Amino acid sequence: MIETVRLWAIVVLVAFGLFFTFVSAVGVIRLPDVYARAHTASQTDTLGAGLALAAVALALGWQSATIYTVLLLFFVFITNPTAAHAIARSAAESGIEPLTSDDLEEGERR
Amino acid sequence: MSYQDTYSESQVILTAVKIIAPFTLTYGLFMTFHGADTPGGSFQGGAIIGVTVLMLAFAFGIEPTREWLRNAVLVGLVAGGVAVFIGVGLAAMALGGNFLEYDRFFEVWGIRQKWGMEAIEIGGIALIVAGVVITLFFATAAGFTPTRTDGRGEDE
Amino acid sequence: MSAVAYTLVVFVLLTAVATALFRDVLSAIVVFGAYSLGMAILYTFLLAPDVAMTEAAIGAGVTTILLLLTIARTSRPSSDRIFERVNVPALVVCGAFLVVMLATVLPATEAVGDPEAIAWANPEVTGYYIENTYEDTGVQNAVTAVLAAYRGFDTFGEAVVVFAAGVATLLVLGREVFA
Amino acid sequence: MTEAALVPALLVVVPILAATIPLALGLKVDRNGWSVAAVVCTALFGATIYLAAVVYGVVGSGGRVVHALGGYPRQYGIELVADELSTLIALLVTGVAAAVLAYTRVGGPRGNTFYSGWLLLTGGLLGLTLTGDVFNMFVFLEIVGLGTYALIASGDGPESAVAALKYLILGTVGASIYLIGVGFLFMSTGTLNMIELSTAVPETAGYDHTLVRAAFAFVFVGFAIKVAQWPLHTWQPDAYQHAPDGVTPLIAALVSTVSAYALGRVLYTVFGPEFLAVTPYATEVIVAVGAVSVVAGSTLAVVQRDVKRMLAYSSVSQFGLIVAAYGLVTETALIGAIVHLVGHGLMKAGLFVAVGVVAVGYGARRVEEYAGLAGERPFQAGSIAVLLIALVGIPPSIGFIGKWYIAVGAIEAGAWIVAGVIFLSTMLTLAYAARLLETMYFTPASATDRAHAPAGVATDGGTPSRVTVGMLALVVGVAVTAVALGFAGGTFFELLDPFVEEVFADV
Amino acid sequence: MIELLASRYAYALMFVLLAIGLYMMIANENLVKKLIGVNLFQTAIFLFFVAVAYVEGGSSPVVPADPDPGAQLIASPLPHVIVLTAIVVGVALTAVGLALIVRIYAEYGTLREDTLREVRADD
Amino acid sequence: MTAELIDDIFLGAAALFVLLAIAMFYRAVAGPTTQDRLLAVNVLGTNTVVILALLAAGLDQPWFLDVALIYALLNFLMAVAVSKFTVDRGGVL
Repeated sequence: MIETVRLWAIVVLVAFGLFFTFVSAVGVIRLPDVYARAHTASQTDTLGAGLALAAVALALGWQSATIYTVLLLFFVFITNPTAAHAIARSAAESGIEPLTSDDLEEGERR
Repeated sequence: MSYQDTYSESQVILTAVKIIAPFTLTYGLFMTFHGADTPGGSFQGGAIIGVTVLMLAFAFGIEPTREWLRNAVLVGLVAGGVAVFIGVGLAAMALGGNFLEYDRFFEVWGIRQKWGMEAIEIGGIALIVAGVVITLFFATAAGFTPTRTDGRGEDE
Repeated sequence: MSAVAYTLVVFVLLTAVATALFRDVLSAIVVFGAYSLGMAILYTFLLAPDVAMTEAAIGAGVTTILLLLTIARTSRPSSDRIFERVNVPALVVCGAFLVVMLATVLPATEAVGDPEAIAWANPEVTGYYIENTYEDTGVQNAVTAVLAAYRGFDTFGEAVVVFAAGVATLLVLGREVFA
Repeated sequence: MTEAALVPALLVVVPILAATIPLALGLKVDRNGWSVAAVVCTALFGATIYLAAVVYGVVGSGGRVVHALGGYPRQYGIELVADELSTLIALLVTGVAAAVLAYTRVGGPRGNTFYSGWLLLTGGLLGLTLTGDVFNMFVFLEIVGLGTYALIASGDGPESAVAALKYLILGTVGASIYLIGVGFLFMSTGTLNMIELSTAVPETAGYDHTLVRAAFAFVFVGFAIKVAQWPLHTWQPDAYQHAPDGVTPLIAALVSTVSAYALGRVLYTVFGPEFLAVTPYATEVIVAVGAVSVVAGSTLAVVQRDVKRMLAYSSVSQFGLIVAAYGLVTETALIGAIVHLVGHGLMKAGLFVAVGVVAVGYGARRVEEYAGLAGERPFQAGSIAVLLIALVGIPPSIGFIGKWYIAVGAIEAGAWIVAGVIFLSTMLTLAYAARLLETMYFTPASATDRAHAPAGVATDGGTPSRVTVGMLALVVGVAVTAVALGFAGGTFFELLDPFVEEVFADV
Repeated sequence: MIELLASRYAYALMFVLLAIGLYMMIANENLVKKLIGVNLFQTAIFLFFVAVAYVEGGSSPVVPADPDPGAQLIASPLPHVIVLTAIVVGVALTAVGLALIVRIYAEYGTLREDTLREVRADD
Repeated sequence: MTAELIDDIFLGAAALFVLLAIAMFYRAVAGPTTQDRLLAVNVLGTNTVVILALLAAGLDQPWFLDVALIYALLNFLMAVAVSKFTVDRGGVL
């Protein structure tokens, strides 16, 4: 019984993780400029990673490996937004203009 | 240095590095000391320790970090590492064995083979690697000043 | 099981081709970072966590940083073209090399992961390491045991190479001190 | 466990340990590097002489000396092997490394890191010479490579950096290709030790196994780059020409020599003469590569104007001769190849030191600038003349013995093409040697415009302005040795005979 | 053919990567990219060794204190050691190469081999 | 039975994550600016952490998490480095 619940929990967590990563992939591919992409990268992807890592923690049970997964989650939560910030800052420094609604009216200029 | 490295990093990156760097250092040390029974070892550990210093250099500026790390420390790390490694090997030879024959330590001093291996891993490779990674970084960052007067390399 | 391996192979191939074709050096370095990621996963999948760790520490840490530092110290060619023009003679040479290798050497290799493969099942060497590591040296990680005990001299050479790299860099850049 | 068995390990380890001393002392004392290097290299030379005495049976019964590192048997561990062949090469390495220091004391780069690099290179060369394990050989190949790139780039001219990078890329590719060969060997046999491989290749894999043949091909191509065989030789002229004058003798005499030795070691100890005999096209390809290199190298040497570059191309052709001799697979040719290896190393060391001395004292670097050298500097001109004549292969000289044995081997094997190539190469060598000799002895100094300012060779700002007695003694000493060894042909044959007998035992 | 590729994917990938690395070294004029090509070439060899060590369904070479360790399916440790050493060697070479490139740029002001050739011809 | 099923789920998920990585790699190739490429590779790094964790669970090799941890710690270095050089050199890089 408890095994079945665990199995389904894992399946659901992995599925959600995949889904959010998929969303972030779509975002990275489809969004129009670097700032918008940085946005999806730092948030959706972190969430997807978190869910998948939770599934791994559940599967491995309460071993020391679970501590690793929690640590992983913690570090991903810190480093991912930092990296996104660094990239956005670098983009701003090198003079990349954010895409505004005016630009959109001129047409697709990705 | 050909450019003034006085610019300090943005608050976000500074904070993130402040949080991450202790963990990186600890993890590098953990890996160095724990290589015998789990994957990972002194080389990886030493590289991570070295990279921690690079991380700090990015956050706090390359020039301040260089001043903070004195030359003697790095020379000591690298030369000391090589000396420890060879010293362990030669000690085995002095005890009548071959180079790096840890069995000798066990037979003569009762030290388990494992500790001989740990000595060269931790005292030797980890020190060398950490020292050299830092050296490579600072040496490349400092660049090269041509001695010729017609050198065209005044970048900046 | 092997689905992971095949997708990884595709990923690594794509990153490698992209690295080769980018004209812009910075982009090539960034994509090479992705290549290193793919390689590390592949090493992990092939049961070599030690190697993958080294690749991770080196690929994400040392090599990339040094490459970036180098182009920060030098220049970045400004160019309109993103991709290199394909060099046909070189492509022909490399393609011929590839075809010859795939046609001759590849069929002679053993299947990946074959438990009967000589290199793996050789009782003289590999089997000996697996059998006797713990007994001889008292460590559980066979890689560490082989690295530090059985083939300690290789590791000595490795340490010397690292040391030599430090000395060589100082000599090349005309410095006498380490920092 | 005899004392002699400790010597191989000490030979490799001590220079590397000593390489840390200049750096560590550099914190307190300036300019200590030369003294450390001189003491260590001399001690190494002494230790190698002792080892040679043991191996060749002057002390005790003779025979190979084996150091099992870590005390593990050779299947699982790594061995250092000093046999009749590797001891000879080790003697050359330590001797030249110690002798060339006589030049660098005043003439060469003087930084502490430079001597660290020097000692690392010496240690790497000794390791490459003594190791009995194919993968360990790769590691030492790369240590040697790193040391060489560093020493080449220690020159202060910008060209030296370009030359070093060119060598770095090609050398790394060469070593990597060698590593692929090692990988194939490992895959088909499961072992890495050379002696184990020599039995495992025919028994576990078989000589006709595709992987073994591929391994052979990769190993050969890898070494062909390292030994600078045409058309993969392009790094060598640049590297020799642009390295500092104190470094060129060392790398010209040792780096490619030891790589060529390693090629011979892998060809004859790992694969064995039988493999070469039964594999189709193996010997043909080796001989062809060697022969083409002989012709191409000599021809290119004739058209060069810069003396260092001319001698570098001459190296390409001489190594071609050695590789061709490997491909003949006869006992005499193998002995000839080894003798020529040692002799060429010696002669090139002397020639490059002499070129450095001339550059310091006479300010000449190009062939036409050597005009009138014989009148003004009789000792230098005389030594260069003797060494050039030895290089051409006129008896009595070590150059003659090597070529003689190779030629005899070629005739034994019925390879008339090789015999013809040897003759042709002698003629071409004579052509470029004669050009230099003629300029030195018969062209008056005033005939050409010569820049009288001595060329700068030191990296640390100090331009050496004088030719010391040590430099001259070194040049003259090498010239005398090259001639004296010309009378020792029979001795070489006897010394190397046990090794060659063993190699050809199965055939 | 497909079957061959499927069962020997790692070796096939190695050959392709070798070819790509070779191509980068021959065709690219930029020195940094040449060096990246050298790196790629080397990683291909590492992959080869790791694949040689791999055994399907085995575990990583951490041998537990077991009475009969030989009975387990464990990836061979020897190639891993070789690769570890070779990776370190590769990094060392890359670092020295980059230092050389920094110096070449400082002296000549270019990183492209064709321009470099012209500049050197002028000197 | 369930253990094997779970392993298969994890391995399958890992393969799907690699597929997503391939999709994201499109941005690394196409991205008009360097920052786009950097961003794509950064996302790939996060993805790698996840794939390694999934492989650890799927192949029952908890050691693999160590590799993932290294990436989690060091992944942002490249982004920080590029950002640093951009700012230091006034947007040259």
